[in-house]
This record gives sequence, structure tokens and C-alpha cells, in this order.
Amino acid sequence: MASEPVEEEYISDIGPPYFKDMLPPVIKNNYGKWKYHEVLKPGVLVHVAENGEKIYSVRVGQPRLLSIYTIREICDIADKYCDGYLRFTTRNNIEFLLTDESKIDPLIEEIEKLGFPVGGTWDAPSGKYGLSNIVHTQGWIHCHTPAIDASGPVKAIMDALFDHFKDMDLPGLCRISLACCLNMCGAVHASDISLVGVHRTPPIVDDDVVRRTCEIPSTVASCPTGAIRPDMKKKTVIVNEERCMYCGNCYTMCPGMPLFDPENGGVAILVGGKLSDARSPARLSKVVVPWLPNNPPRWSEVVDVIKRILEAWAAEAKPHERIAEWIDRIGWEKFFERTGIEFRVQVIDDFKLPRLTFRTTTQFKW
Amino acid sequence: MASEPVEEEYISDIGPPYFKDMLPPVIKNNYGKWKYHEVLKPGVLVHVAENGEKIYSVRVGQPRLLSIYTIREICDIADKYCDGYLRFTTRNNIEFLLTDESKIDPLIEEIEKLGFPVGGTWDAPSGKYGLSNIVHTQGWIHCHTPAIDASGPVKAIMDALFDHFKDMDLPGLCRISLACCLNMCGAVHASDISLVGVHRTPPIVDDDVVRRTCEIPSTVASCPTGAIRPDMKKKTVIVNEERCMYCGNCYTMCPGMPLFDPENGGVAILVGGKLSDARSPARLSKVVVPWLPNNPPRWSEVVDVIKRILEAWAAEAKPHERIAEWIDRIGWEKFFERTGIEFRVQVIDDFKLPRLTFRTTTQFKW
Amino acid sequence: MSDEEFPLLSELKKGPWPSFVKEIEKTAEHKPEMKDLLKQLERSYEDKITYWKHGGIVSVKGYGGGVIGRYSFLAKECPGVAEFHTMRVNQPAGYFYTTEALRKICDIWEEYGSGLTNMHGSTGDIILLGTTTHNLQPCFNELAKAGFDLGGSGSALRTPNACVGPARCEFACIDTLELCYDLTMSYQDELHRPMWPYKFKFKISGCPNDCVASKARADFSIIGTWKDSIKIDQEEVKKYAEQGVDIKARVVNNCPTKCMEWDEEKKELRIDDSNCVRCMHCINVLPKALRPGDERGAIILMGGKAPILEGPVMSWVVVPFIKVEPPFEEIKELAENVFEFWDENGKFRERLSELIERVGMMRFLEAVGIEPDPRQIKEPRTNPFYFWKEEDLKPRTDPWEIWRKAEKEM
Amino acid sequence: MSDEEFPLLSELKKGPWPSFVKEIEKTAEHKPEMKDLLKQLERSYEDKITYWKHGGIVSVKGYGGGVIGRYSFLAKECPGVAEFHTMRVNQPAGYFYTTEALRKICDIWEEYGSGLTNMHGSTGDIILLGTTTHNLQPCFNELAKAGFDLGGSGSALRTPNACVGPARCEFACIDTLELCYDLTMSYQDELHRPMWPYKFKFKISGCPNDCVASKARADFSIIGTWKDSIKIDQEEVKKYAEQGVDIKARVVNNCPTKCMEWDEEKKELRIDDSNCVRCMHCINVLPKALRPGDERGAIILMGGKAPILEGPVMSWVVVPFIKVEPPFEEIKELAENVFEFWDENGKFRERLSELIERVGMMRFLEAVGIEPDPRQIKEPRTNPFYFWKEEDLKPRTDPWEIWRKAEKEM
Ligand code: SRM
Ligand code: SRM
Ligand code: SRM
Ligand code: SRM
Ligand code: SF4
Ligand code: SF4
Ligand code: SF4
Ligand code: SF4
Ligand code: SF4
Ligand code: SF4
Ligand code: SF4
Ligand code: SF4
Repeated sequence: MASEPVEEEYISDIGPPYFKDMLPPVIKNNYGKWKYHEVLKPGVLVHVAENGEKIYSVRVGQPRLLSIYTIREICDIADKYCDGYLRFTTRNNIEFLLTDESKIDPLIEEIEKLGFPVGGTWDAPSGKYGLSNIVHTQGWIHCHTPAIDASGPVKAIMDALFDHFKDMDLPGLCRISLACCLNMCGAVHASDISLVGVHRTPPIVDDDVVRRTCEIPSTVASCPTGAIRPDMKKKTVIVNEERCMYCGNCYTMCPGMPLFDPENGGVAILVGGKLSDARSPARLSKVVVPWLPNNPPRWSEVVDVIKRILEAWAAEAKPHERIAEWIDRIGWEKFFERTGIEFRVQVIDDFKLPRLTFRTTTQFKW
Repeated sequence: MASEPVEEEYISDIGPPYFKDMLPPVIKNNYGKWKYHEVLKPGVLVHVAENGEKIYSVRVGQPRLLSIYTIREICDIADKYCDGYLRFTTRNNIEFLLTDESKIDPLIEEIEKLGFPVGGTWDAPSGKYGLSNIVHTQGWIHCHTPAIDASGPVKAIMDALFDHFKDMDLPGLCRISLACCLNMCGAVHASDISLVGVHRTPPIVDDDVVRRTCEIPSTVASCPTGAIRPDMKKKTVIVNEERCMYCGNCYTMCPGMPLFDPENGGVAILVGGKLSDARSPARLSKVVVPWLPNNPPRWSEVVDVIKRILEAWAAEAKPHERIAEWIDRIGWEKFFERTGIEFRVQVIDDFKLPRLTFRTTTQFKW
Repeated sequence: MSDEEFPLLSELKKGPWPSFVKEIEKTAEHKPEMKDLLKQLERSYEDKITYWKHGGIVSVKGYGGGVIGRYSFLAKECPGVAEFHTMRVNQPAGYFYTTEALRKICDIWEEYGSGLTNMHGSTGDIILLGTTTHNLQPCFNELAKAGFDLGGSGSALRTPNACVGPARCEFACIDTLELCYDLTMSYQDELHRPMWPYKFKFKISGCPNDCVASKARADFSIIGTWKDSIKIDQEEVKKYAEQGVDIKARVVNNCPTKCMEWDEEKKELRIDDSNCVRCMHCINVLPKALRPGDERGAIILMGGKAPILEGPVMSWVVVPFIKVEPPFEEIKELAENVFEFWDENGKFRERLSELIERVGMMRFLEAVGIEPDPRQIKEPRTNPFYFWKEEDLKPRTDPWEIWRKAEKEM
Repeated sequence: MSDEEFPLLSELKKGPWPSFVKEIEKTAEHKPEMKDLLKQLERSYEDKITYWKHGGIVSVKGYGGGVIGRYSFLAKECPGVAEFHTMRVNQPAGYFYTTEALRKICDIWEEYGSGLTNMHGSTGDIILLGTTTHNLQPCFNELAKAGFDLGGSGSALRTPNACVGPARCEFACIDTLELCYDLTMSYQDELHRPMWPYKFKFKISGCPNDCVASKARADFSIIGTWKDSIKIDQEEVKKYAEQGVDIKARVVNNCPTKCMEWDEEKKELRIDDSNCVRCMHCINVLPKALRPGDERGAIILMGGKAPILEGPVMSWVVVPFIKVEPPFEEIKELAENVFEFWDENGKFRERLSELIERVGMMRFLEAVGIEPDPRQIKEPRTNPFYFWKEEDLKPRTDPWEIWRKAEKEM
């Protein structure tokens, strides 16, 4: 069987490196044996094992879009202070892992010199919460469907809320996320504050492109509102604009029907999602601002609303109370009052089963 | 124009009698000027006006199905003790309206001799609640679509719960309602405990009757699950039994497709509805027993479950706490435990948007 | 009547609760044909099935509804109920009666009907249970002479209904009965001459206790409320406390928004009215001490109904506050806007809530002239799937032009 | 790079938060073609539109996914990004790295790619941001040699992800990382060779704090929990109280079921565990004093996903408790039952939750072998619209026969 290609040499399906090979020795030794943790100061955690051993973590904000040249600098620091061990968090912060407490401050100095802030932690025992990094998506850097950019608005918002990342000065956990289209790769549908790129105009069909690149039946089937019908003669599709709510799913299926519109596309803001089941159950975020303009480079209208929401909540929330829980307490009518956000009719759900969000009680506030 | 019929003499569209012509003088005088009320004993209310005048109401249970010969006896009593004034309540109790306190007891004696019990009141200030009458529908007495009888099960249940009508011995308000089919004329969809007649087998189409009596398009359109398709050739309809969930709406539209089945039809039990917005918001009832047999004359399986629910709640509820609120506090998993009701898969909503009732939190009890 | 004849039914003569079987028996004593009702019913009890047929349309001159036609499968065996139509007679608001009025109905029904009634039907009517086609018109004529009229049935307005309200309740924030009467009289035509896509129901409760169960059963629920502060009589509060009412446990702790405070020392109750949601609980428990405020009016909720087709609906808050004063112009204007929109847009057998769900709350609010308000919703939407109108938008640009220009440029 | 060249982007170099623009600039200093990314991006900032085209399918030998193809509309103006595919590289569970491993990736990506990355993508992968079709295979070969493999894309299993778990968290009730690794290795084929109706995601959190946000983003969420009682160290509770933690206000009052009591005098915390819903709050606030119980395992929730088509879904509790111990047989058996059911019944582009909604939870539970449990639901249904199976029923009778017999009888 000499004629067969020497496939054995082709390495594939090896999966990721085994994580245990990446763990610092103190973690390997105490795997599953941690007793408690403390937040020593913003950005610095210590976890103490049952046997008294400790691991320190220094949490560092980063833009997610990282150059390999920066990663190498980060590695240099990890080599110098952490015996070459570090990790990332599920919200894209870097965590330097140390065993020598005395190295924490020099490490912080060095990483901050590189332009990366230390912070993003929270401390339930003291009831002090720092703001973490914004989970986000590709935007104009790489995706074909974004209604807005991703990294740009994130940078603008984090600049504006920077102190909350550095200092643990918020009453509860607050997660901000951004997705550049309704596919919601950022899973913004369950964050305390979410930003999502939205279109406001139906797709513009280029029959020619549709004919060349699209499968008509699956394009038709892709529309949740049944707004698309086939035009069998011309081998293209026709959009019933009345029925279109601009979700963009048709464009995901078929490049021949983009719905971009620089002036009409923009940003929706959702609030009150939460994922942990601490205290109150996890829940989805709710649309409170159906549209703000897509205004690069610094999206000032968006930043302004985010700040207003955050500040109204921070001023009034009780310890541990997240935005969802604050609203539970004060009521949605007061949320709009407190934040000064105009209540627009689009906020009322009339998608598939509107009955679920219409108020069925006379209980409300004036 | 002598040839025209003398239509002027035909009285129509006069509407109901003006209610003010039916009010006892003390009510007329104090209309809108009541200050407070008290429950003097089970079944006896006094309302006191701003000027100190009083009206006493004696509440009396009745089977709703009343003979005119009984109504006349009731009138006799009202003439004797109430100057000829009485009313009915929104739950079909009779209320005798008196101004002379000393006549209350003789009135009670006389009406109870007639076989009608005094009770059904509740008293929030003392936190003592009596059970009221069961709101119900026609059943086999008059309707063409019932899956069960109405008056019969109601009688059997009220016999079993009679003491709760007479004594105010429950911790909170409890409303029981019954409807004999899913049309739910009893509006049982928002009661503390509801009984509803349900079918469990698809309609049996008699093509002949369909042809003679049914409009095919509206029959087809009547099915919420799209289980009916027209058979244009035979001018009848065909039911896809797989898709049918036995709602009976097709039979309402078309007499040619009854879904009665003596052994398979039966009673579903729902709990936890509430209409007042007192304390917690109003809400719909939830199916906890998808089916019990239709067992005349005394529906013992049904009576048994109702009693179990009522007793489990009454034993554990805090003052004012209704079944819905008790379940809010203990959780649905405990409701099934406490009542010993088997959790059947039919209780899980998979109708149109199941996602709304599936649990999305790790919060639950063991 | 011997119990051996109707062994199953006779089981329902036992027990302390008044027996409907006895009522039929009693009637049959005067009107022997009613024994046939027992016969048919006993048969249903044996066979566990209804023996009533789908009714045909029967009514009285000039009316399209008010009568439910009914025929028996057992016409031969039970000729007394071969035709057994019910008449729905519009009750006086609040179900108040003089014995004189009630006796008149009894007399007429003795002459033209079965002598059986339902006091009352679920919608609110006096149900006269069972008569023949032949008797309908004369019966109606007599009722009319006695001052009574038929209620609604079919695709029409249904008999409006209200809680006892100001007639005998200290909590009433609006005049439920006057409003009920006014609406009934204003819409006689809509009540008697079916012409709509389906039925339409009004129900009116004087306060959020909702004693007429309107939220579950009315396309248009009117519920009294107030906007200003609860009125407290601290002396009466003290008295309740002295009488042993545990104000902290029973009142304060049950307040849904925890906006109350009980000062145990001073025996004083304080309410932060800006956080009160007017649930009535504290007023219910302390009726002598607390009262609704003075700025009174109603909340209008729409769309309540039974489960078929899409599942049951509790009414939705559409108007968070409206004045309710005779001649009730605001409410009637709104109701008429709703009738018009539904009549024009509703499909056959589509209730109001189903229509609103189909066309969207945005279009509905606009059509009936109501502003969006956060009080209309439990919570905002979780999906960003909404519509914009042309006036919300800037002129459209074509992405193809932008891209093609860019591709060509160099 | 001069700021005049990219005036809009240069605005995003200002401010304290680290700038992604600077990261691109820094890369462009070493790899000049990356200036084209800035060019294209500046153009997007001016025109407010993306300049990326719908990608074609590109991958590496034997794989159907792991690469997202991407082409520019500005290929002429910005040839450096004309082809700009991303590679999704499967991260080590918990995102732990040695600098050695990270440097290897940097070296490979310096050679075969743009030098830009995302650390990490939302699903969890290392995103290598931008390379040409030509470079894909050699890049993959080098990664494999370095011990790395591609993650998922397309209609395949996606890269599983987990919270840091027992590696550095005292709350972990299950071994999130070992399970994540095991699932990833067990399902390499499902990950690399798209063959399903659509994507499928696993995410694993060690406790209900859900630090990997699994409930919103995974078709199959595995969340650690316990069944027995919370362990209390009363000495440590006292210490917290002495340090000024207001246990009543911050812990007890925030308990969702109010099943805790704080004895201010004895400084003792009591928990009625039969009413605890294991929300973690008290443990979070008092980590030195409280710990999850010993009978540990996981809750399995299914169906989480983004809003298209029917609105967003939070995962649904399907298995209220399952043991989680290597070799994780129970979980894998369940997962495979789910794969099978979905693969057989799912339509093109139908996620698991959409399939379950279409066919009904009853059929799904039966197919994957799970018993109904009240813990699966928030509340029971409000509509009585459900199905029965033949084995639930007695033999059918025909109402026509009953009626016709009755009509004839006499
Ligand atoms: C490092 C990380 C896990 C990882 O695998 O990377 C992590 C680590 C910890 N989380 Fe978390 N969480 C991490 C993402 C999350 C997420 C996921 C997310 O945000 O996308 C959540 C769910 C968020 C939500 O509910 O929307 C999350 C909700 C929590 C909570 C619940 C807080 C609440 O009040 O709702 C706790 C409990 C607490 O506050 O102590 C928690 C507690 C903790 C503790 C205290 C656990 C421990 O004892 O080690 C850790 C230190 C937190 C700190 O900064 O003080 N962690 N934590 C993640 C850090 C992300 C970051 O960089 O900010
Ligand atoms: C007479 C009647 C009004 C009428 O127009 O006929 C009425 C009369 C009163 N209701 Fe009611 N309610 C009446 C049906 C209702 C209904 C409707 C129903 O059951 O279909 C409800 C809504 C039920 C529900 O929520 O599901 C209702 C929920 C209440 C409540 C709220 C109780 C709660 O805790 O949820 C109160 C407040 C209270 O308890 O004091 C109330 C309070 C009252 C008061 C105390 C009002 C007053 O000050 O006069 C009345 C005396 C009650 C008593 O028996 O002590 N009424 N009440 C109805 C008597 C029906 C019966 O015969 O039992
Ligand atoms: C008599 C009454 C039951 C009773 O015993 O009290 C009744 C009896 C019937 N109702 Fe009803 N409904 C009665 C109040 C209700 C209510 C309660 C209410 O009005 O407050 C409801 C629930 C609220 C609602 O409207 O949603 C109700 C919801 C229905 C429905 C379902 C409507 C829907 O949109 O889902 C039907 C089906 C139909 O319209 O075809 C219906 C149909 C019927 C029909 C006409 C049967 C039919 O399919 O054509 C019944 C005639 C029975 C008979 O032989 O007399 N009946 N019906 C009630 C009217 C008495 C009255 O005028 O006072
Ligand atoms: C790269 C990434 C965003 C990021 O910047 O981090 C991403 C990028 C894309 N996602 Fe995503 N998704 C990414 C995580 C997610 C997540 C979050 C998660 O996995 O935890 C979600 C929400 C959770 C979910 O699966 O529901 C997500 C929901 C979608 C959807 C909607 C799926 C749905 O069922 O509703 C689409 C549309 C599709 O599949 O056609 C989508 C499609 C896409 C495509 C492939 C665009 C498309 O229409 O074909 C994007 C390619 C962008 C590009 O040019 O690179 N992406 N996508 C994430 C993957 C990185 C990684 O592997 O680590
Ligand atoms: S959210 Fe939309 S635009 Fe953004 S990366 Fe995902 S698919 Fe692309
Ligand atoms: S954007 Fe969405 S709603 Fe509009 S046509 Fe496309 S798929 Fe349909
Ligand atoms: S509930 Fe059904 S069976 Fe009973 S009276 Fe109403 S329509 Fe008839
Ligand atoms: S009973 Fe209901 S579900 Fe079944 S065919 Fe008739 S209308 Fe359809
Ligand atoms: S609804 Fe309110 S006003 Fe009407 S009777 Fe009930 S408590 Fe009184
Ligand atoms: S009416 Fe209800 S919400 Fe208002 S203070 Fe009283 S109990 Fe609280
Ligand atoms: S989910 Fe639980 S176990 Fe995992 S990191 Fe968060 S707190 Fe720790
Ligand atoms: S885990 Fe949550 S529910 Fe359980 S005792 Fe602690 S706070 Fe209460």
C-alpha cells in the first residue's frame, strides 16, 4: 500500500493542549482544594488553599484585539514575575498568576507602564464592585454583517467609565456587552447593559447577486416574519417591506440583500440582563433605547446614555443590587424617569407573543 | 302610510331597568358615601355610611340554577325582612339587604330552613376568609359542547367544602370555578382552583353532517394547530390526529366533528390564578392535573384532589396568602410534593412558545 | 319524583349544599314537562355525554341575539325539552332587584318558559333556561313591558357588567353602576344587532380588588384607581393595632413594594406614596383607617379572554389613567375608536387581543390615539425586532452604491 | 503612522483605556501590510459601513470549519487585507497559558498571519485575525506541531468552554476544566467536520454564579450545584460580623427564599436548607464562612442562544441533578442522545431550543430519556392544550353511535 499518501504524518484532531500542562505548580497542587479568596485591592485577588498556600492574581484590562508584539511583552512580564504563568478571563481580562506577594506591586507598575490598567475585580464581602471589561465582537474589523463597529464604541465607553474599572466603586456587579448585529455574538442578550447594532431599513435586493450567490428556498425560509417571497421567474426574491423588522437574517443567508444604511443603522441599548443566579434568577436584557445614531469615532450619544444608566443605578442601588434588581425594586416606569430615557413605542414587544410583556396588573407607580 | 306596520308600539332597545330604581332608600341616600364595613359574623356584613347610616347584607349560597318557585320564596323573605330589596353577587350568592339589625337572625333562620346556607364572606381585618360559591357554566343541563357536567361537580365539591362556606376558617381568599369545556365560560382561567372539562381524543368527522351543516374554510381556520385540512372533493374535512390537542374549537364551528368520549374525556385542574391586585399581581391559573375521569354522579376523584389542594394550602398559608402566593413562596416543586399530585409531562407547556414557562434558573428546591 | 327513577341524579340531592336537582324537581312539580329535563340529564349522567344539539339561530324581531337556540337528541323520549332555548335578559347593574321586579320575571317565565333560571349567567345576564321557538316573541314582549330587555350573544357587544361599587362599597373609586348603565344604553344597537367580527365585553370594577373579575373576562376592563396619596386616619390605625391586628406582619410585610413603615412606638403607619402601586392590600386590611386618595379615575385594560385560540389572556393596561365622570365622554370616545379599529381590521372570530397581537401594539395605539407609556408593559422587549415608520427615518442610501463606488475607485 | 492619515481612528488612541488602534499600528510597524487594515477601517469610520464581503468557505485539509473566510471590497486600495481569513484556535480549558505556549502562537502567527489576534473570541477560541488562503494550511500544520488545534465553526460542535473552576475557585462544585477537556476530546469529529443542522455549544460553569455565561450562550449548559446543606463555619460568620459586615441587611435580606435567619445576639446564622435554592448569594458574601454542601453534581440546562429567529433564549433546566465524575459517562450519554435526536429531527439552521419548541418537550424528554420534573419549569401551563399518547387512553367510543342510538331508541 505504498501508493497511499503518508497520512499518518498529518497531525489533526489533537484538540487543545491539556490545560493541566499550563497550570502553575501551586494550582496543580491545590486543584479543587481552594478554601477562600480575598480581594486585596482593586485588580488583585488572593486565593488561599486548604493547606494555606496562596495564589495571587493580578487582573489587567486589555482591548482584546492584541498584537503579537504586545503579547510578547505580556509574556516578558509573566516570565519576570510569574514564572511564566498567566491566564485570560471569560471577559477577556489578563490574569497574571503569582505566588510571591512582594512581586505584585512591581508587576502592576510595569504593566501599567505598558498602558494596561489593573482592576476589574469585585468583592462581595465588602459589597464593592469594579466594572469589568466589555465583552464584544468583530464589527468593522472583520465581519460582513455589522450594523456598527465593535472595538470603537467599546473603547469610547471604557474611556468614559475607566474609573469604575480601576476603583471598586459600584454597588453591584455590572456587565456591559456589545454585539455589532442581531446575531449577537457577544451574547449581549443577558447583560446588565448591552449595546447592539441594529438596522432600520429593509434589505436592498440585487437580483443579479441573488441569482449568482443565493439559494432561494433557504433565503425565503430565513425570514422570521415571512417577509420574503420567491420570484421564480426572475430567480430572485422580493421583500415585503411592510413586514420586515430588519433583523438581517436574510443577509446572513444571502449576500445579495444587504440592509446597511449609514444614517439609519445605529445602536440599540438593552438593560437588566443577568446570568448569575445570585439572589434573583438569571434573565434576559430588555430593549430600552431602540435606536441611537451610529456616530464614529466616539459614539457620544451612546456613551452618554450608558453613563446616565450607570450613574442612575449606582446612585440608588443597595449593596449587591444589580441593574435588574434595582429595576425590580423601583419599577420600569421609574427607570425611564430616573434615567431620562424617552419611552418609545418600539420598546413594547409586538413580535410573536406580545401578551407576555404587556402589563396585566393595575399595580404601577406614578 | 296606514299600510305600514304600527312599529311604534313594538318596545325594544330599552335596556335593563335603571339600577337606581332597584336600590333600597338607605343605599340611594348614601350612594358613594360609604365609610367602612365590618363582617359581623360569617355571611353578615354591615356597611356604615359617612353619616352613620347602616346597611346590613346577609349573604346566602344558592345553586344558581333556581326555579321561579324558589325565587318567589326568596322574594317572600325579602319582603318580610328587607322591604323588598335584595341583590345577587358577582359569584351568584344572594344578598338580602336590611336596615334593621334585629331582623338579621330571624331572616337567617328562615332562609336556612329553605335549605340555603348563610356564609361566603371574608374579613381582611381579622384575616379570616370564608369560601364563596363556585362560578360555573351549563354542562349537560344546556350546552352542546361540554366535556363534563357543570352543576353536578359543583354540588359535589360544595358539599365537601361546605364548612368553609359557613365558617370563615381559611387563611386567605380562595375562588373555585368550573367550566365544562375549553371555551371556559366560567372564566376559570384566573381562579385559585379551577376545573375544566377536557377532551382527550380528536374529533370524529361525519362527512355527511359536515357537508350539510359546516362551512369548510372557517372550520379549517378554526384549528389553532392547523390539524384540519379540507377535502375539497368530498366537500368535507380531514383531521390530522397527530396534531390535534382536542380543544374542540372545530366542533364549536362545525357540528359534524364531535370529540366526545365518555371514558376519555374528563376534568383538568388548574390552580394559582387570582384577579385582585391585592399584594401580588393578578395572574392566570396553571394546569396541575391534566386529567381526571369524568365520574358522575359525585366525581369523587375530582373532589378528592380539590380537597387535598385546599387543605395543603390552608394548613400552611400565612394570613391573606392566596394559593398563588403560597406557591410563590414554597415553589412549584413543593406544591406537587405537598399535595401529593403526580407531576405529569402534560403540565409542561409546549403549546406555542414553551420557552416562557421553562425554568431558566438553577434556583429550585430539593 | 321517586329517587329510583333518577338514581344518579338523586345522589345530588344529598349533602348540605342546595341542590340544583331539587330545583328542577320543584319546577317539574308545577310544570310536568320539566321531568323530561331530569330524564335527559339522568341519561347524560349514565352515558357521560351531552344530549344537546348544536343550536340553530333563533331570536326575536329586530334582534340578532339574546337567545341561545337549543335542541335535544332525545326529542322523542323527552319531548318537553325538544326545543329548549335560553333567553339572556339584561340584569340591572349591580344585580339589584326589588322583589316586585323579580316577581314579574317569575310570572312571565312561568307563562312562557320552563320556570327554570340561572341567577345569573357568567357574563351577568339573567338566564331564562329553556323555552320553545314559539314562545320567544311573546315572552320578549312581556319582558319589555315589564321594563326588561335582552342581553347580548353572538358577534355582538355582550351585556356589560360591574361590581356593586358606590352602591355598597367604600372602596369604589368610580361610579361603576352608572357607567355600566350608560355604556349599556349607549350601545344598545351594538348589543342587539350582531355585526362585529366576534364578541366584545365590557366589565367595570370600582377598584383593583376587581370584584367583577374583569381582567380575565373583558375585552375592555375599566378599573377604578387613584393617583394621589392614600388617606390615613392614624387614630383608627391605632385602634386596629390595639384590637390586636399585627400591622407589621399583616399589612406592612405584605405591601408589594415595601413602601410602608410601621412605627411600633408611636403606633404610626407611614406610606411612601411615590412607591405605592395602589394594590389595595393595606386599605383592605384596615378599611376604617385607610382610604384611596381623592384624585380618582380608572385604568383601562384591554383584551381579556378565555384560552381559545392562543391561550388565555389577562387584560393589558392600555390607558394608565382616565377620568371617569358622567357623561363619560373620554371613555366612550376611546371605546368607539376601539370598536372602529376592530370592526375594520378584525378577522372573523378574532377577539380584540388577538387583533392587537396580529397588527402590533404600535399600530393599535396609534389608531385609537393613545401615547406609549411604560405603565403599559411588564417589561420591555427582549428581542430587538421592531418596526420604524418613514417619518422616523432619514432618506435611504443604497449600500451597493457605496461598495461599487469603493471597488471601482482605484 | 501619522494621525492626519487616520483622523477618525486616531481619536480612538486617546483616553485611558488601552487602544485597539494602537495595537494595529504597532503591528503595522512590523508588518506594513497591516496599514491596509487601518485604511479600510478609517474608510468604514467615514462611511459608516463595513467593507468586508460575505466570506467563501475556506479551511484546512480534513476539516470543514475552524476558519472564517473573509474578503475586502477595498481589495485594490487595501491589498494587504484583500484576503483576511480568521483562524479559530481551540484555547486550553480555563484560558491558562505558559508563556512558552503563547510565544509559540505568536511566532507562528508572525510568520503566517497578520500578527493580530483576539484574546479571545466570544465562544472561547484564540482568534488569529487575518491571513490569506495560501497561508491557512501551513499555519495549521505549525500550530498542530506546537500542540494546538482549530476550534469550531459552521454547523458543527463549537469549542467547549468553562469557567476557571477548581483551578482557582473555592466555589467549584464540579471539575469544569477536566469535563471541558474531555468533551472537547471526545467530540473532535463533531467539532471539525460540520455535519449537523446548525451549531451546537457546550459551556460549563462550576456553580450557579455562571462565570462562563453559559445560560445565555450554550445549547448544553452544565452548571455545578449541590443537593445537601450549606456548610457553615459559625466562627468565621462571627468574624465577618465583627469586621462590620451587616449580615442581616446584606446576606439574610437578600436571600431569595428568605430561608436564613440571623441571630443578632448569638451572632449565629441559621439556614433552612429545605427552602434554599442554592443561589450562591450568602456563600458569595461570606466565602470564608460558608461553602456548598458535599453532595455535588450539576444541573443541565439546554437551548440557550441569541435572538434570531424567535427571540433570545436562556437555557432551560432539563436535568435538575446529574453526577459529574470522570469519565463523565452520564453526561456524555445524555449529550449523545441529544445529538442524535437533533441530528435526526432538526431542520437546516435549527438550534436545539427551536427544535424542542417545534416538536414539544414531551417528545424531546422521551427521546433523550429524561423524566418530567417540576424543576424543569417556572410554572405549569396556563392553556389546557396538550397531547396524550395511545397508552394513556381507554378504547375510543364514537359519539355518533351514542346519539344515533338515542335518537332511534323510541
Ligand atoms: C475570573 C472569572 C472566571 C473565569 O473563568 O475567567 C471569574 C472569577 C470570579 N467570579 Fe465570576 N468570574 C468571571 C466571570 C463572571 C461572569 C461571566 C461574565 O461576566 O460574562 C459572571 C456572570 C455575570 C452575570 O451574572 O451577568 C460572573 C458572576 C459572578 C458572581 C455573581 C455576582 C452577582 O452578584 O450576580 C460572583 C459572586 C461574587 O460576586 O462573589 C462571582 C464570583 C467570582 C469569584 C469571586 C469566584 C472565586 O471565588 O474565585 C472570582 C473572582 C471575582 C473577582 O473579580 O473578585 N462571579 N463572573 C471571570 C472574570 C471575568 C472578568 O474578567 O471580569
Ligand atoms: C359582593 C361582591 C361584589 C359584587 O358586586 O357582587 C364583593 C364584595 C366585597 N369585596 Fe370582593 N366582592 C365580590 C367578588 C369579588 C371577586 C370576583 C370573583 O371572585 O369572581 C374578587 C376577585 C377574586 C380574585 O382575586 O380572584 C374579589 C376580591 C376582593 C378582594 C381581594 C382579596 C384578595 O386578598 O385578593 C377584596 C379585599 C378584601 O379581602 O377585603 C374584596 C373586598 C370586598 C368587600 C370587602 C368590599 C367592601 O368593602 O364592600 C366586599 C365584601 C366582601 C365580604 O364578603 O366580606 N374583594 N371580590 C362580590 C361577592 C362575590 C361572592 O359572592 O363571593
Ligand atoms: C351561558 C354562559 C355560561 C353560563 O352558564 O353562565 C355561556 C354559554 C355559552 N358560551 Fe360562553 N357563556 C357565558 C359566558 C362566557 C364567559 C364569561 C363572561 O362573559 O364573563 C366567557 C369567557 C370570557 C370570554 O369571553 O373570553 C365565555 C367564553 C365563551 C367562548 C370562548 C370565547 C373566546 O374568545 O375564546 C365561546 C365559544 C364561542 O364564542 O364560540 C363561548 C360559547 C358559548 C356557547 C354559546 C356555546 C357555543 O359554542 O356556541 C354557550 C351556550 C350555552 C348554552 O347552551 O346556554 N363562550 N362565555 C355564559 C353567558 C351567560 C350570560 O350572558 O350571562
Ligand atoms: C468571532 C465571533 C465574535 C467575536 O468577535 O468574538 C463570532 C463571529 C461571527 N459569528 Fe457568532 N461569533 C462568535 C460567537 C458567537 C456567540 C457567543 C458564544 O459562542 O458564546 C454567539 C451567541 C450564542 C449563540 O450561539 O446563540 C454567536 C451567534 C452567532 C449567530 C446567531 C446564531 C443563532 O442561532 O441565533 C450567527 C449567525 C449564523 O450562525 O449564521 C453568528 C455568525 C457569526 C459569523 C460567522 C458571521 C456570519 O454571519 O456568518 C461571524 C464571523 C465574524 C468574523 O468575521 O470573524 N454568530 N456567535 C465569536 C466566535 C469566536 C470564537 O470562536 O471564540
Ligand atoms: S455580532 Fe453580527 S456583525 Fe458582529 S461579529 Fe457577530 S455576526 Fe458579525
Ligand atoms: S431583514 Fe429579517 S425581517 Fe427583514 S426581510 Fe430579512 S429576514 Fe426578513
Ligand atoms: S364552558 Fe363550554 S360547554 Fe360549558 S357552557 Fe361554555 S361553551 Fe358550553
Ligand atoms: S379539536 Fe382543536 S386541535 Fe383538534 S382538530 Fe379540532 S380545532 Fe384542531
Ligand atoms: S371592586 Fe373594589 S369597589 Fe368594587 S366591590 Fe370590589 S372592593 Fe368594592
Ligand atoms: S396600596 Fe398596596 S402598594 Fe400601596 S401602600 Fe398599600 S399595600 Fe403598599
Ligand atoms: S462559576 Fe462558580 S465555580 Fe466557576 S469561577 Fe464562577 S464562582 Fe467559581
Ligand atoms: S444559597 Fe441563596 S437561597 Fe440558599 S440560603 Fe444562601 S442566599 Fe438563601
